[in-house]
Amino acid sequence: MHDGAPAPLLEVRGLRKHFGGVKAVDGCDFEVRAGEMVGLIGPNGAGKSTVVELLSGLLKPDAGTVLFDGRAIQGLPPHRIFAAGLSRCFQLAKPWPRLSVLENLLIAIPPEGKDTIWRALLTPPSRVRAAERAARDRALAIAEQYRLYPLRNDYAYTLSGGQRRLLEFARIALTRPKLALLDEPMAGVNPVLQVEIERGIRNLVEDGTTVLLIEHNLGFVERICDRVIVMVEGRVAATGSLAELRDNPIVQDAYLGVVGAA
Amino acid sequence: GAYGATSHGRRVDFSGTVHFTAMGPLTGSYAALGIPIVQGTETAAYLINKAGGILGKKLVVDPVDTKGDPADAATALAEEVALNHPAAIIGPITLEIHGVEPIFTRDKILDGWNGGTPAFDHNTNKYLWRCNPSDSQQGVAMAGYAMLKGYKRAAMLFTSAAASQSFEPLIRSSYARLGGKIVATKSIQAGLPSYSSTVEAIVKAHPQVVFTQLTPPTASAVFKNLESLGALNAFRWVGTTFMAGTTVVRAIGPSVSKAHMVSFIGSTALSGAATLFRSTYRKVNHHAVESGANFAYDCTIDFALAMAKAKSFTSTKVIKAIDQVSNPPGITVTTYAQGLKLLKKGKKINYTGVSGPMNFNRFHNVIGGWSVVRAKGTAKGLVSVIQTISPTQITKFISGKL
Amino acid sequence: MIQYTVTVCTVGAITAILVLGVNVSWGWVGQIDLAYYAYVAIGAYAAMVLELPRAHPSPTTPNSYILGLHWPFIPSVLVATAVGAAAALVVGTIALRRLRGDYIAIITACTALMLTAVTSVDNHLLGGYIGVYGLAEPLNTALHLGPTGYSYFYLGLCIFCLLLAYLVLERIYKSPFGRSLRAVRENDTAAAAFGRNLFWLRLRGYALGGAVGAFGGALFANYLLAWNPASWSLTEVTLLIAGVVVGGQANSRGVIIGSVLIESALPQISQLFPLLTSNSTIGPSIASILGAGGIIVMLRFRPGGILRERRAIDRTGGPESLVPHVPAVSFARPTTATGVAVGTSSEVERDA
Amino acid sequence: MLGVGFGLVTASIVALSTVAMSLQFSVTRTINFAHGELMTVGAYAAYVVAKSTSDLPLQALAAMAAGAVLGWVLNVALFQPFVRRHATKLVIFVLSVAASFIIQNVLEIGFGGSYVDYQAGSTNAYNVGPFQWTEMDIVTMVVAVVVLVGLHLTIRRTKFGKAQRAVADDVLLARTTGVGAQRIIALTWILDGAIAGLAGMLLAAQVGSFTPTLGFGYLLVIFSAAIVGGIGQMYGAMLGALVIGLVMEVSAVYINPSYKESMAFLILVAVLLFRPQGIVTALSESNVQ
Amino acid sequence: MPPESLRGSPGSNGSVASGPTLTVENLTVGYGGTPVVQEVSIRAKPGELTAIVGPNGAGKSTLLKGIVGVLRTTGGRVLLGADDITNVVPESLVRRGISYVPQLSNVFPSLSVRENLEMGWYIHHGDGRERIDQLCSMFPDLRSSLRRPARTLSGGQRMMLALARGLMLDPQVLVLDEPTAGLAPKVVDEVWGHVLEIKAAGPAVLVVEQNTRRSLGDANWAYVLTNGRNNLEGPGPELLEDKDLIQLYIGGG
Ligand SMILES: Nc1ncnc2c1ncn2[C@@H]1O[C@H](COP(=O)(O)OP(=O)(O)OP(=O)(O)O)[C@@H](O)[C@H]1O
Ligand SMILES: Nc1ncnc2c1ncn2[C@@H]1O[C@H](COP(=O)(O)OP(=O)(O)OP(=O)(O)O)[C@@H](O)[C@H]1O
Ligand SMILES: [Mg+2]
Ligand SMILES: [Mg+2]
Repeated sequence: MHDGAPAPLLEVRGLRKHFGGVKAVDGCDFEVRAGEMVGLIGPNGAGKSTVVELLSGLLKPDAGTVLFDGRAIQGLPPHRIFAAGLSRCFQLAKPWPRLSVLENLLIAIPPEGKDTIWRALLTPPSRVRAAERAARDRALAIAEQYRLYPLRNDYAYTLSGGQRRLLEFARIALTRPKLALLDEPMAGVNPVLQVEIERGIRNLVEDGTTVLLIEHNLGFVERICDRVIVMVEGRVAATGSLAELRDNPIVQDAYLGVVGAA
Repeated sequence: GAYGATSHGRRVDFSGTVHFTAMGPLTGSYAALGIPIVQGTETAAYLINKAGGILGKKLVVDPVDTKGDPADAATALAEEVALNHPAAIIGPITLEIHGVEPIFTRDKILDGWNGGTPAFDHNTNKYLWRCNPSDSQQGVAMAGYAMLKGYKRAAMLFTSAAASQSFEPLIRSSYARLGGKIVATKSIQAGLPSYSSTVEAIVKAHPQVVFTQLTPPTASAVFKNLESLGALNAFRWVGTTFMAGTTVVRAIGPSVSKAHMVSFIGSTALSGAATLFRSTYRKVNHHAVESGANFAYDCTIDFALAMAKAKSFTSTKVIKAIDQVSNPPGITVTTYAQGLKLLKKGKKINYTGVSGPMNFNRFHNVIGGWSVVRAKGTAKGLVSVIQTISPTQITKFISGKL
Repeated sequence: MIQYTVTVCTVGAITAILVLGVNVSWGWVGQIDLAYYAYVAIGAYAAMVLELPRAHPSPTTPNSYILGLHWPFIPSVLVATAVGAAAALVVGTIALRRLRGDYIAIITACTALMLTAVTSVDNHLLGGYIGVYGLAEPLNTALHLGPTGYSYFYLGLCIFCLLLAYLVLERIYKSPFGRSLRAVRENDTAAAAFGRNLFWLRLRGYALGGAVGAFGGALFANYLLAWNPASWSLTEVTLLIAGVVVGGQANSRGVIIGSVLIESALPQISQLFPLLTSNSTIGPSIASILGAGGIIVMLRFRPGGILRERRAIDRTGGPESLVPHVPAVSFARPTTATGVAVGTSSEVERDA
Repeated sequence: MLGVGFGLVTASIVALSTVAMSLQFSVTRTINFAHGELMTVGAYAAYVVAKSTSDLPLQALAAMAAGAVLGWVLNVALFQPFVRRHATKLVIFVLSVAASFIIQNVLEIGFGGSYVDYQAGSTNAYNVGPFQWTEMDIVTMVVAVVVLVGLHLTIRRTKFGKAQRAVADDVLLARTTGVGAQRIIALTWILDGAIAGLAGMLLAAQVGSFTPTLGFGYLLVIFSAAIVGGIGQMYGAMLGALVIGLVMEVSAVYINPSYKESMAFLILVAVLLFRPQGIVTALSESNVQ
Repeated sequence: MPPESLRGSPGSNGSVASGPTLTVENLTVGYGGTPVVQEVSIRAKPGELTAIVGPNGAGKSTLLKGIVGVLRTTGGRVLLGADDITNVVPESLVRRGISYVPQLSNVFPSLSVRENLEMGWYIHHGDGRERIDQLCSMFPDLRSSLRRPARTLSGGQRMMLALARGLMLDPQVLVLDEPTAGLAPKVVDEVWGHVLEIKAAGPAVLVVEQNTRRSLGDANWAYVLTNGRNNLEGPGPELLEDKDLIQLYIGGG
């Protein structure tokens, strides 16, 4: 695929995180190249979400290195990692509950420049208004795309389970990161809107974002992902295309089960 | 005010009202200091009204709660002034004086202050009159008394920054001037269940006497600690006026207090005045006299007499009359009614109240003698006088002589 | 009566400034900050020791204050504001780095208490429990106003300062900085994942609150011309917080209304029961009970405060092209209602 | 050493009150700034009963009953109606402070703002090892230990305890599993009130005389102890109380005793800086996270 | 490998005991403003799987909350058999045999996994040890985590725990809100298998699912909810034939 073998965008080596006796992530190695759409699958409790927490800096790894865009980012605080261009969505949605859906989206749009008190006071009002209008237009367009437009002025805590997931994904879509870690963006989303999210993911990639997708819905993984990484018990058990992996006995036994294999 | 407006069975016709403000902390942690101010003032007002009021007007007392806070005091006083136009203010205590002083000065209202801080020993504000002796006089008296008794080593123990900051430097300097030595000084936080380490430290310093002012729970805890150390007899205690209060005496235990402590109160009144005060106080407030109420009482009567003398409520005029009704020479009077009668006859009077002679110096500080009291040892916690210290003695103490 | 109105308005304006400051740490950052009044006190003390001459002319207690610089009013107030911010930075650095919610409440309360202990125990520092006093009316050396004229002038000054504080804070609230603060308040993990530096944001918000508090404190001390440790306690900060809560957290206009209600209207309740409250023994207690009860009642009827926090609201019906083409799948609520009833809904997201 | 002895007595009282507060906090997740008043009310109840009988258990019972009633009333009349409307933490804070004011002032109306005397138990002193305690001191410590152990067993060993923790986590979910959440919460408040009332009586007996601000003055010490130990941790609260009680008593030897309480707070700050979750949580959960 | 019968009480094994039917008539529920669910009627018969499908935000979860007493209803009735259980508080509904697994916040985060399961047994005496053992063989992931607080579980494990807690009792009506969201394919199959098994044993099972194809395929009766109202109903497999429905809610796969 990549003949010149450019340096991968994300390179994870020997990543480890134990919680007491639980080896959630136990020596995990994989890499993601720029522009790729990679699936990360594996049984429940395999350590997928923990990997996301580690990569995004919300958890500190016990060991291992993470090279992102050529820089070691393991152990950096989350805001530094975000600033480096890596953003993630949460498996259990975390909206800002007592802010409106619109505000939830606006916060996801990174402010241009630093959000300091002085800047707030010294920027001329016309510039402030223009910037605000631009951000708002973007947020509303996204809201429309994920059917959140009618709810834009509602508090985020009033959203239904599926709507929360949509908001979660919409926020990522707004940040336009270099690498997006998507943790089950479609669980609980209506099939029709899953298609919408699928389109959203494709758009992201077209805009230059690399995607690492965690998903149990294999139909999607198959359609979207160039490549799939299978995690079992904290380690990478196999990588390749989903079609190849379906026949892999480890994958079948740990993940797909009888029906899935059939 | 439901003060019976009768005197010798006939109704008194008032031609209107005149207001006095009684202010101090009435709620919160300092309430115990402020409530007696109001009650003392109301007791005086009752007697004043019974004698026909001031210049024919009925005296109304407005209680104002400062919450012990100069900021609250300032706004509360501003409201009171706007609504009731008081002719005089009784109170507040030291805590709030700097918040209210600008207001009564600006509005030219007489203030009969109830604070002890030596900061006003050389007061020049003509509206401010301190009706209780300054802590500095008391400190001198306590130091002198101890030296008279031959105690050459002393310790000091105070609760609260307020007491220690005003008494500590005074006692220290007077005591040193008289040749004594302070061997330990402790200031403790009020209301904790035990002060054993502090008490132990004092015992170890081997003083002969300890000067003190403690809140009741603290006093109780300190004496318990002392008892369990077996050191009750190691030294004697000399307390401030506060320590003569019934609650403190009861907290220490009347018999323990009797055996180990003396305290200082403003020189005693002629007994008639005190009896009238006590019975009227009980009638108006439905409980026994609380410590500090006497100063507000005397102050109110003194101001009322001065107004009668000046035939005016205008403060600038009343100020000039205060000396004339309170300082010698003159016929000693102990009640408002008495004073009023003599004033009407054109006599020069000298009001002597429940807290002793109300003689103001040129800084508007009352100078009086002191009584040394000791608990009677009865359950009520009352005290009796065992010795007096005269103003002349105080002057001697100040110059370093016994 | 006019003089009284002027007093009430002046104190009201200063209180409103203070409440705006509390609103920053409580309303915007969502922190239960009980040290707030310490910043007010720090501002007050700082302004006083800058403005007062070094030695106070009292022969028995030659009070001298640590600085006693005899500065003019304006620079003193500005420096006092900065000192307040700096103090908040120090406390914040300790309290905000690793702690959350209720712990911060306790830590800050303890900090305030320790400061009270220090200022009242040590009388060489700031005059002990008697505090600092004896300030001449600021700016009046130049203005030469009479007592009444001066009180009008100071009222005007306070109202001007209130307006200034209001405008500045509104500006900040609406800026990305303000929005980031609210994101941190609502869910800090998510805010961190979206690039917010939690500690630094909280700290700056906290220092901003401290600065406003100190600013108000400096004005207050210059109004009272005196300040001592008795004037700042949990009671004071609670009343300010009550103003915030009653008015509506994080809504500047709301909290100003709230503070006016708490500081001026509430005490009037007791005027409604003259028989009860005129009694000198129980009157003040009854007045306090009525006051506290009044706060509870107000909250009972408007638990969310008088004015709600303003959400960014989009009122454009949306361009025609944006109207959903498949109505059946859209999320529009059954009939109308895009505004939500807060506080009545049954489930509020808890943080996992 | 004597200081340590007294520290232990102080610590027992603080521990009782802290555990009560901590229990209520962990179940209802609301900080109750009127907690001090539960103690005060207990103290006054004991004081009233002491007027007619010197029977100590009766006084204790009265104190507990008064505290329990007040706890229940606070829950029913104040906290529940607001919690049901999803009042924020800030609202709850204001409410509980308002409640505290009201109770203090009601007591002031009933008993006056100045000190009342309360003498309970005998002051005969005994030497126990290096310590010296009065009979009442010993009673205080024994009562504290008995109550705390009893409480611990109730919470760890009974369904009530588990239900309490479930309610603390998620009221709605607890209800759908069959927990009568209202009842659990009400019982918790009653328990909180009873223990705090008892602590108030013991405190009153130690200080000998008190005013309506008795408990309020202790509030921060109690919160500090709770936090030093780790909020919601029974043993943590005990340990925290011990640390705070001893620090207050022993530090007074070395520094200006006016800073006694400040010392306790400094300890608190230090603990929080190094173990933000308090001592005990940090120990027991270190293997998890 | 498949666990023994999930119905613990002996005797009920095998025989299709017909418990009460859950009937919802014209139910109106909401959160205080305009009701989210308006005049919805459904019926869940014993021994049958009743599915509710519909787009996100249609009001499915709200409807379930109204049924189990978590939200107060403002109109209509809920009947269990012949008893009116409208607005009966949830803690009594459990005792009447309604077991509910919510979609969000469905575990007690700070309780251990074992304690979470014990909470499912709360209305009975004892700690339901045998039952916990049975359920752990159904969800082996849980057995290894019994002593951990539930907040440390992975997303899927959380869902398993919630389900297991709901299955601790022998309910007459089992109400599940998206029981398979976030589960691995293998587990989805297993869980779905259990659900079918349970329903076969007698109780009425009411399930909300976004995995529309599967739930409709197995549902004896299914309801389509849109915008808070009944839109369509019928036997599940039949609905799957409906071209418009597929287009709107299931997507052309
Ligand atoms: N804080 C924690 N403490 C202890 N164990 C934990 C903690 N967080 C996660 N684990 C455990 O680590 C393992 C990996 O969890 P993780 O959430 O990464 O799984 P996952 O692959 O995302 O699974 P799922 O598909 O169910 O979301 C699980 O067994 C989980 O129980
Ligand atoms: N607490 C609440 N307050 C106000 N409105 C709410 C609340 N919870 C949900 N809603 C609104 O009610 C509607 C229905 O929500 P509900 O959770 O019932 O949807 P659902 O059909 O279960 O959707 P999903 O498939 O996404 O779970 C949604 O529009 C949602 O925004
Ligand atoms: Mg996961
Ligand atoms: Mg739902």
